[in-house]
Amino acid sequence: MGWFTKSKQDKRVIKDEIWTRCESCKAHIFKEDWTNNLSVCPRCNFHGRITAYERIGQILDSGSFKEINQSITPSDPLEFSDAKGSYAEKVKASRKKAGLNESVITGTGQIKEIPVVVAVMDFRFLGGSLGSGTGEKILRAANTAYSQRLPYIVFSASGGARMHEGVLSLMQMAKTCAGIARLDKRGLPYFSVLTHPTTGGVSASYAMVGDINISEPGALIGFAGRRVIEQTIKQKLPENFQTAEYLVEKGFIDCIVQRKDMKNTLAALLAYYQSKR
Amino acid sequence: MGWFTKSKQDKRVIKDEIWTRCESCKAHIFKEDWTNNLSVCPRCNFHGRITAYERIGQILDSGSFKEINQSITPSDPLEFSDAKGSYAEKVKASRKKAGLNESVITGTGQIKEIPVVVAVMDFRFLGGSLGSGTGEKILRAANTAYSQRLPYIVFSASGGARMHEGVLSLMQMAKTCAGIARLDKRGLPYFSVLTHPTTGGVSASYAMVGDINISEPGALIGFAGRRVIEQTIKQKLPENFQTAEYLVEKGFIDCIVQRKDMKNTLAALLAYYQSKR
Amino acid sequence: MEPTLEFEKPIAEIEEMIAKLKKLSEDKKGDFSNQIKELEKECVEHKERIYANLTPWQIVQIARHPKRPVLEDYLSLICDEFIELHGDRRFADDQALIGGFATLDSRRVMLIGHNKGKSVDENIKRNFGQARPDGYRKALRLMKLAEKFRLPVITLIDTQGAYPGRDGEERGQHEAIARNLTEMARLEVPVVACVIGEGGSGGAIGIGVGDVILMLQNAIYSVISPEGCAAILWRDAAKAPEAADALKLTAQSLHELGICDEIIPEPAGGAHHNHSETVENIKNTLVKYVDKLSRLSGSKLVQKRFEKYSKIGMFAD
Amino acid sequence: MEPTLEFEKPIAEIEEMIAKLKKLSEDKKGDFSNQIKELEKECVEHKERIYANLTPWQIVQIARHPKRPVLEDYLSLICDEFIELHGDRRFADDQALIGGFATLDSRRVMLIGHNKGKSVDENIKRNFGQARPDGYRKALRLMKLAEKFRLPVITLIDTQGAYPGRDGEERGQHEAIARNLTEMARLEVPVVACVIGEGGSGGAIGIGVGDVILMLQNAIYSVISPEGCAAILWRDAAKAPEAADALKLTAQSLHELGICDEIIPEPAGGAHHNHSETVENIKNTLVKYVDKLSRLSGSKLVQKRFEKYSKIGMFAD
Ligand SMILES: [Zn+2]
Ligand SMILES: [Zn+2]
Repeated sequence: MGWFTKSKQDKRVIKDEIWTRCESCKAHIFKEDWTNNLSVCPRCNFHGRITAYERIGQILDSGSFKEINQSITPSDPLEFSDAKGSYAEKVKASRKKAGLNESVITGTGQIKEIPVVVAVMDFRFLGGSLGSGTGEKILRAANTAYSQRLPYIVFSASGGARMHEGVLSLMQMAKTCAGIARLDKRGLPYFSVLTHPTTGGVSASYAMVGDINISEPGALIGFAGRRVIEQTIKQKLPENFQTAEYLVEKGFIDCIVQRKDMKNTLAALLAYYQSKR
Repeated sequence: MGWFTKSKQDKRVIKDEIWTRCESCKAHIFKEDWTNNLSVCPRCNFHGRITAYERIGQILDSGSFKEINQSITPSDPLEFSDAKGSYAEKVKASRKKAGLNESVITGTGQIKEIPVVVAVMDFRFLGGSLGSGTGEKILRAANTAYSQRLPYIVFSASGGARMHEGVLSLMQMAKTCAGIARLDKRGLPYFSVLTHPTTGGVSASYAMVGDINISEPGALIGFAGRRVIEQTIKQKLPENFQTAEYLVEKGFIDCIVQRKDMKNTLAALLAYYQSKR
Repeated sequence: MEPTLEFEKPIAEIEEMIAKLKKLSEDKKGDFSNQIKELEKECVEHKERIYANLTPWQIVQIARHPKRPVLEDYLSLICDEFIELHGDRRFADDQALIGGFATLDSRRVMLIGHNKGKSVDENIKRNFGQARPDGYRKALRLMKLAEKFRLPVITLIDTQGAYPGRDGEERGQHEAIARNLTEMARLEVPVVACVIGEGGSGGAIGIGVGDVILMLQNAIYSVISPEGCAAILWRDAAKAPEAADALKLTAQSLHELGICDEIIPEPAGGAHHNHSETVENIKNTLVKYVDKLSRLSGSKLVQKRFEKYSKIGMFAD
Repeated sequence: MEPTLEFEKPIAEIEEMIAKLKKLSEDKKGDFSNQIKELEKECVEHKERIYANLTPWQIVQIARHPKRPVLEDYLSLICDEFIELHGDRRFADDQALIGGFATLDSRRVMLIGHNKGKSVDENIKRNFGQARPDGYRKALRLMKLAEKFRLPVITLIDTQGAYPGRDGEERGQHEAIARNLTEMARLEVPVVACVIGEGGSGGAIGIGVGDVILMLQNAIYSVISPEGCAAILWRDAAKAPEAADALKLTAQSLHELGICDEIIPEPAGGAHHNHSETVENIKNTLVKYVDKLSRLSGSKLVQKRFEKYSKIGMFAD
């Protein structure tokens, strides 16, 4: 029986199963093509969000990843509730939906046989927000790199601080940067890869102080929100404001790398660090 | 016999002897008033040029100055001649007119009993240009500060590099900065006082890298000449472009200090360095 | 006291009545000494009741009170000397965030702080204490200068937040704050951070990485303004009082969370009721910590600061 | 070879005649082999005479020749890999002065250079290799990164000078260059500086503080452009040839003055006559010095660099 006879409701279900709609150009792409293309739109090269484990699969040598501190998960230090419910419930829902305990996955692994420590944020977990657990994991991973004298690579994807943890969230900015400062003191390389989107408190802490700051094409990177800025200056902002390309122009990003080239580029950059060790 | 009976020629001579004309507001000021006011115009506060020894007299404790490397004077490494004559002749004339051997005077002394090393440029000697001898004296004075672990203070007044010594002059920019870098490495303070005018190669070397950059009111400070810039951009520049006040706004000068307060301010600043030694 | 906060109106009314009765007494219009005595007693009771039970939202209003002392007051009242040092040596001298050499009770330090104005004109020049990247870069330059001169650093925090304008964003507000967080973590001199009014998110912490974090009693420190939080999570900015409550942004809450090391007392009703008392308290506390921290070596300070921040955060494991 | 320099015209004329005769021979219009042989001999003699006795002003013209290889040529011809790193982390990414990781003959280095364009469009984007403060600050950032990664730094100098515009002045062209001079003096990795075309005053030395200073045979290095010098000292820009002579700006003169450590030979008539030969020469020389300097410790390099610059200058005492 052909699918034309199905109800409208059913058609949409099937459509969602086999098509992905590009967030940027709105084109409908076969889900298989989308996935085979590393979740990059084959039409407009928009680099779609991917999960932390997908990212790790794309970057690290197969089978080399060893996760650390997997069990760290938010407590609810402020017993925070808002109009839409409690933080505790949100965490529960996010853990279930994303299958993650926090907004970042950390561990050790290899990139073309070069051992590294990585932290990879996952936007699905509370919008990649910077909670106490996130900060703790990013610092602990930095400490692993520090004690094992390994390069550290952080992939950011975040809406910013996690309001539900109040100033504890804000303090994670200083806490994570303290870890980065210690790596630098020991001469260890720290690469920051800013993916779509990296904003607010994450852009204003560890994501922006890489020895090398890398981004993916079209990624949104900014401190203040576009609407807040437009309200402040009472003017429209340029179309490409806060894109990775704009940040290269303004001097804050070293290079924009296509997702398909990311592993090779990281390996090439690491080789410059390795050459004199 | 009253001076009304004198010839016009004679009158001008007397006028020049008793009046000074302010370079900025064009007012005629009694020479005695001008001098008593530290060569600062009592009408418009223009800080006129003064000689290196006058400056030393204003800044250092009476009798504390011990000059070093006084005999260094230009040779003529390029055997340079232009339409108006030879460099050698110009040097000879400048030595005679200014009574100096080079465009900078260096030595040790005390500011309110705090021992310091100073270098004071004198615009009368070839426009305070940066020759090999100038660079040598500024570096040697830095080395004295380095080996005796003393603060170093340089008063600049210069039209820039000394063309007649070609690339040798240009290289003095790197040579002097190498001396400053060594002081910083040893934690020794270096204060740069930029006086009217400090331009070109001197502004782009030791004059601009003070731990603290100080200037006098209204001093002209710039890298490229105003006319060159106007030719480049085909626009008029703002009136206060390249003034000390403008440079404070743009972030390059820590503070503007009146000449009458300079000694006290330097002593106050030095006290912050001294407090933990 | 002008302008009066909403919750202070009962007190203001009683004080006004007392004043009127006193005037009548002076003018020999009768003897009101008993009434005055009773009203004064009532006033004290009112004050105790109101000021002892301030809600977080009321404290937010005190922290933002237009008569609350600002940086300039502290500079003139706690410093024997202040020599302002200008500029980031890159782009500008941001007057929203200033710094310089200062002497407190014969201690020489580098003092840096957000520079709110006391009038409209001042606030325009100082951008209401909302600094641009140039301000944060100047602050870092001065901290590095302090490190070279081995001087303790004191930062006085009082800002709604970093300036959210186009030019700030283009010159890297994120980079400037991130750089400060990184460099302050390894500054080999004592750093005493003190929130004197509003501690507004990234703009506050951008000069706030200290060996100790102090807060005036009615200062606030928050990851987002209550209004901003209410607009996002309650979809209604008018719910700011609820957000202020939920965000745990008072000195008391931050002390309980282990972030604020010491609360500096203010006069009843807030610093704006008595500048000189506030100023005396803050000066003594700053000097106490400067002295205490100055006994530690640079590397020890950095190590302890790292440990301090390592411990901040609450999570399950 | 287009365009031809004035003093090369006799050569060009002979070469044109030779070409015509060869064409006639090919078209079987007669046997001109003797004439061709003689003309070729004459051409070689002409070249030897002209190129062996180039005046400083003629060398200036070669150094500025529009077909002379620029940074891009070297990047593609001497580097096995080049990964450009952008931005000063403050304000902009200046395309007039670029840098990045590069691999030469399996040596990994940080390569930084002025970026003249090869076309009008490129030159507009790259501002004719005249960098703004942002360019010098980017260069410094990359040098500090090289120091952290322990990589040698190679700088290729080719600029009329730092950009003399309003915005460059406002953002501190002087400060940026002065800072580079100061920081390069204490960079604890090898620094090989090489003038490949024009070494124009502050804009050149702003990336030019090296353990060795190399110059291509027809490169120039000057405190001021000959035109600028003539305008000031001769009050006539047309006296540039005289000024070029007086300024001693050729590689040969700089070698005699003890500033240029080694002259890298170019093909007869200049690098524009044969890119690949030039490129081979420069690559071998750079690699030689990278290897030689890499044997020294960081502190030894800094000490020797200080001594090298301490000695530059001639004066009477
Ligand atoms: Zn698309
Ligand atoms: Zn005047």
